[in-house]
Amino acid sequence: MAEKSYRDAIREAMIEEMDRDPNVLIMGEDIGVYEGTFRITAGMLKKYGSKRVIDTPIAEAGMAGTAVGMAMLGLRPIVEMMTMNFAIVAADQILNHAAKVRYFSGGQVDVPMVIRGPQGAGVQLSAQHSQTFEAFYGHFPGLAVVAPATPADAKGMLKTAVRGKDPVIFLESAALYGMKGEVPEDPDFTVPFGESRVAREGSDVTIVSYGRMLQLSLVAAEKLSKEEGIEAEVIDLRSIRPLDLVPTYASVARTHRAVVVQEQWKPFGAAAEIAASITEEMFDELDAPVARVTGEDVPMPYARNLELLATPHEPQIIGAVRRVMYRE
Amino acid sequence: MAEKSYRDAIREAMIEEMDRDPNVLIMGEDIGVYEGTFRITAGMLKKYGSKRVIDTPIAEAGMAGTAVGMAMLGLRPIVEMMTMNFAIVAADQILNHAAKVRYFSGGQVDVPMVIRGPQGAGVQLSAQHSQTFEAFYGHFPGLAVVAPATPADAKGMLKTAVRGKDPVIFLESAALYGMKGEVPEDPDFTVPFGESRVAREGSDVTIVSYGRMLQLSLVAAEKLSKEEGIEAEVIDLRSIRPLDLVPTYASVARTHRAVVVQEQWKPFGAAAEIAASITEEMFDELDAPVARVTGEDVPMPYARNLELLATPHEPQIIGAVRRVMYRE
Amino acid sequence: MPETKENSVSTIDPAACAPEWTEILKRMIFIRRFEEATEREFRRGKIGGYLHVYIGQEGVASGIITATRDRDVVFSGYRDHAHAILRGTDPNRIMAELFGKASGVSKGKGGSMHLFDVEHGFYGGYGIVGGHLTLAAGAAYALRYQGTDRICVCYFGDGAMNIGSFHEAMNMAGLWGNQGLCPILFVIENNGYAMGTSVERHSALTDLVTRVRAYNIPGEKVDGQDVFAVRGAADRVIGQIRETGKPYCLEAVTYRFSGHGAADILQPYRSKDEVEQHRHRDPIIILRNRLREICGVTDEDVRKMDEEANERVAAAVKFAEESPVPGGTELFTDVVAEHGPRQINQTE
Amino acid sequence: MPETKENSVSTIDPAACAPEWTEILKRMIFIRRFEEATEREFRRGKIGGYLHVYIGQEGVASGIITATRDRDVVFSGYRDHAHAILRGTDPNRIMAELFGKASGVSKGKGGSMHLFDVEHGFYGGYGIVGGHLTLAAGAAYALRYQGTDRICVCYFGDGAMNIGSFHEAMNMAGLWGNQGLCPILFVIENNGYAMGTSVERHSALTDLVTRVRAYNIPGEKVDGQDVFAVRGAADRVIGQIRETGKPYCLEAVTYRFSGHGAADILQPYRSKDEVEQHRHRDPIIILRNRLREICGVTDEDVRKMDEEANERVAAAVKFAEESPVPGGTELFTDVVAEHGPRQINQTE
Ligand SMILES: Cc1ncc(C[n+]2csc(CCOP(=O)(O)OP(=O)(O)O)c2C)c(N)n1
Ligand SMILES: Cc1ncc(C[n+]2csc(CCOP(=O)(O)OP(=O)(O)O)c2C)c(N)n1
Ligand SMILES: [Mg+2]
Ligand SMILES: [Mg+2]
Repeated sequence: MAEKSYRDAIREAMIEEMDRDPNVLIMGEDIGVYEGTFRITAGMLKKYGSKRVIDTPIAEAGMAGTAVGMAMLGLRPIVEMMTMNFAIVAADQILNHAAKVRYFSGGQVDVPMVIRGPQGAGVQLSAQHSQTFEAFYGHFPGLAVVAPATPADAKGMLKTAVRGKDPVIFLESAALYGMKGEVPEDPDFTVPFGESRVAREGSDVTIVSYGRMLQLSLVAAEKLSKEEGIEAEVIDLRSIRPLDLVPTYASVARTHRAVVVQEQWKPFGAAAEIAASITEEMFDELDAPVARVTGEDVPMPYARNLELLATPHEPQIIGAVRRVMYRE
Repeated sequence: MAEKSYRDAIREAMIEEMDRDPNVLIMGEDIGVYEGTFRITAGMLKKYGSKRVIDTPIAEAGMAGTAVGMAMLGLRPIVEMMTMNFAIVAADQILNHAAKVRYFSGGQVDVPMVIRGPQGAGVQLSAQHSQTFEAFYGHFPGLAVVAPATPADAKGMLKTAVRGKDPVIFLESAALYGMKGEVPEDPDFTVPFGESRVAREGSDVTIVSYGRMLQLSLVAAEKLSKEEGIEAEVIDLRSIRPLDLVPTYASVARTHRAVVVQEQWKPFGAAAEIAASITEEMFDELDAPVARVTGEDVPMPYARNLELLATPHEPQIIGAVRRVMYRE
Repeated sequence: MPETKENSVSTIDPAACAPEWTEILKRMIFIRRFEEATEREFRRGKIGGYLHVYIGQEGVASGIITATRDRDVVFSGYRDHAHAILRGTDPNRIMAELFGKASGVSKGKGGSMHLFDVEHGFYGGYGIVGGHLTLAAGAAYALRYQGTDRICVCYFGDGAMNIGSFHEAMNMAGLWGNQGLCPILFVIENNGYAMGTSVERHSALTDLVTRVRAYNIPGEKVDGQDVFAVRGAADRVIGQIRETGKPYCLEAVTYRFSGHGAADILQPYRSKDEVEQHRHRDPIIILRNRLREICGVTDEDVRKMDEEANERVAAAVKFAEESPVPGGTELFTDVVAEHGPRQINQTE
Repeated sequence: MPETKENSVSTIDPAACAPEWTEILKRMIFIRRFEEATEREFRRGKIGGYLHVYIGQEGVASGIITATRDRDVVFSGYRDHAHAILRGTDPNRIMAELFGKASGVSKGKGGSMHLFDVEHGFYGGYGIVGGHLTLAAGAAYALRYQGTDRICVCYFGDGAMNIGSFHEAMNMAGLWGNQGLCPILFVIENNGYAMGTSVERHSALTDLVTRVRAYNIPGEKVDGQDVFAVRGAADRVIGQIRETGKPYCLEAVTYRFSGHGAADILQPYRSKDEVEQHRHRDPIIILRNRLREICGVTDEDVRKMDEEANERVAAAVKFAEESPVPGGTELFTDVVAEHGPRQINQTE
């Protein structure tokens, strides 16, 4: 084990996989000469050359689409989206091609590709640059969608993504890039998709989240413990598709209360699926309706004070916990 | 009142609005010379000329984006997507521009535009051509998203859309185009957004749906009534965003059971939001978890027998009703 | 760099009476009969969904795909039957696909728009106009990346040239081509119309092949109804692509005799007369006449080819008809690798 | 057709010493000082998000926007401060927007990338590269549709030329232009780089303005550092666009002296030397020197302009600083018309 940042975990996963398998390559805007807007790929052009570290034009559909073609022919491209907001431009190539070509070819091709990049709000990038995309991608069969919350998961899940046979939407959080955590050294350390984990044990209420919101949930849980004696169990979903709610169900069977935390807009957001599934499966165990903590239902404003109001923070999580515990 | 098809209702709404307001124009692929793939726009090029009935190249992003610009300058464009599947290509222009420009301009522009076209499965168009998009668009603030289920609503809601100030995603169903129904003659007949309606009264269970699935739900409700003596109340949501669940809540307060029906994939689908919202609001009234009836979680296959298996039909609705009534 | 010189393309002189020309005529006739049968079976309700046939355009795919090698790869749009046939895909399995049968090339999951036969280098079969162009450019990159001298051929219509993904694919192919890393032949199948919209009405500049100069991609126009011309150009430029790793674009000027799709009955966008005019330039008749004049192919030879084609097509229809539909569990396979995982919390 | 001949554009002879040239110099100096202040305020933490300044490129927007009329409309990307300033937007309100204040042009909701001032014909301010091009083409169509002789000017970078929406916008503009229905001036602000990717590395064909010929749109290159040249070209082509309703494209070759954005510190993609070289062609100095040589503008005149600019900018910073932040309820306004409806089932 070694202490590493989320950024370095991602970077190392790519380097190790490129060293291991010559079919792995990376492509994206300004990942080479510029060294990456978040410096995840710094030095990689020098190390691997321009055939394996491809600086692309500003052409997200082109990036995603060519990656599909490469993957169908046996390569394992990793596409870096400068931010995931720009991948909307590539929606057709991702949702209608990457996700479906295995199916409509009757299983004749693998599509081992990864689309990765940061998402989320928090540094005043305003409406077009501050979105999260779990529900957007999670709806589409044929994709895997993951949102690691820790450096270890970032590394282990990226390796799983690169080694797989299907297109993976790998949702990072710019706000987590600097976060440190223990990461196993084993170059074959991988974290499977579709296995959520208990990030914090507790018996009073279950908080379900992923990605950056998971970290926020953990902070809220500590506060609840210290200030109100409420012990929250916090579940880290890790994958959005496939979605593993079995540990969540087990937890709710003990706590009888659940809160789901997501950053994006409430309507038709990821928390809706999670809440609906929990209710379907654990209805008789629930002592309160599953609560959702979400961002406000508005395009992200630029002004700092408004952005703070638009995004969920610990107090909202704590408020929701109180609500499901009828402590208001 | 006059009996009219869903197709003619849409067509008439466009014609009446074009006659009323010279700023209304329509654009799309093959809507003019070709007269429309579903013949909704037949004859309109001759009537209004090529300045108001614009045959576009195959360029959905271009269509949606130029419509945004037209709308910002005071026109009221109606964009026909040959099918809504192709609008994925325009996702950025719709989700990041049409939906947000009012907000990030601080309210300096109206964006009165409509994107309309058929969606849904049923005639073996396979994976890339058979999707529905309620959850896809419903997630994004700044848009209105509607899915009328009857000719009257198709006409009245399209008029509301054309006369409004915001971008509207108008989801039609090719399978409904031939369906007939009573449509008011008043040229100012409009149906507001955000007002759902009770399509069938009943006291045993509440079925919630919209668009083509609403019609399916009504058929299922009749069967349930005849064959099992179960009286289902059927709610037609009409709008997805804004979403009006007040009549649903009122219904559930009486029936204590709800089934939500949607055509598309279950995970992160529209029914998740509806079920989660019902549960949040009416938890204490519910005698069973809200059930979801959805399509199978696979890209749409071509083969007729598989397509039938992939899409929801009356038996699934009836099965879900039995389940929430513990009659299995 | 791959060794390309030693096993360069076997070209055939368009002026010579090589036996291959007879073979090409045979294939073109077969495609015609096959497509006519699909139209018939569509009317009979045996084929569902959208059906776009290649009737009138046979010279384009035939002139080019016969110039490719077994290990080359081909991408097409939804008007893809001919491309698959020419790559050597079993017609039985194509017809079965159109019938939605388990024995179809794509197991009945794809249908007419999504034929696939990776074993024969046919990589589909796509329904979103222009959507496959980026895929093809990526595939071409992969072929060079892996050090092979295989090339990629990508077909698309005149209408597809106006969508954003065309532009992005072309620029990336041009850039990669500048480094010798994109051995791809882009083939514009310019049949004069995007559905009902004629080229002048959908393209600001109607000289289509000149548009690709914006991406530093060289190109030329070729008469798509004259398979001699197409094949001659293909032999020349495919050799060059294979050698240089640079993209090239052929605009094949052609015409579709049938409607855009099976539902395009009225065809208000063109006159009967216009179609009649173009029928005078039927690529099959042009080839037949030339082989008759120059190479002594007789009417009897052609009649035989026709007969054989009809028999083969009838066999394909029979095969398709008699094949079973896919089993219900097929619904859930091929969504992701290894038949799973499905959503873990999926109820049903 | 609108009456265009009678009130044609007032052109200024680039060779003459019209007082307008002094005015242009003033504005360019003001923009430079304004942008320097924004970089300062960004470092002070007063400005958040992304900040892309126009330093080095002032000649481009200045030469063109001063040739437009009050009722014309302008679209830009995210490097948009200069465009707003030149359209006549109150600098106080621009700076306030960057500070995220209620008095900002976009009420503090847009920030640097989304300046808007519809009253002055400035229609934004967009953050997705190339995303606004289609909007601008549609706006141009609307202007003709309404029978006016207003025109639209649309700015974008060299890097934006590779995204699909560029292509779709251009082809549609070309098609509509063929009918005289798209009075738009497309301005490529070719500063040599898309972020850290130089033109040769992002465009297969580096002669950018020739790329628009693929859409039947005429164009020409102009030295963006020489505002005389820019303005001369603008006067000529804007008149022509207004008259014909046809699009035109200017490639202004320019250079940005600052980093791509405020975070672009290292600039590994270019050498200090290269930047130094280009500083010799500072558009402000070029204009100043010419006005000094030909028109007798003195150093003292320029010093005064500088001083005035500094004062005006300081006032803008003060205004921004002292303005209140938006009220919390502003979060929910402007999502849709008339402050609502919010989701009816929204809790809390
Ligand atoms: C993105 C997209 N928009 C629209 C369609 C509907 N559509 C299918 S084929 C077609 C015309 C294509 O014309 P062209 O590219 O010239 O090919 P052709 O059919 O003539 O072979 C259209 C508009 C589609 N499939 N995809
Ligand atoms: C679709 C999209 N992809 C990527 C980005 C990130 N990005 C912002 S500016 C930029 C470079 C644009 O270069 P250019 O068009 O030349 O304009 P310049 O910044 O030089 O003025 C990039 C890649 C974006 N905003 N939108
Ligand atoms: Mg065509
Ligand atoms: Mg640039």
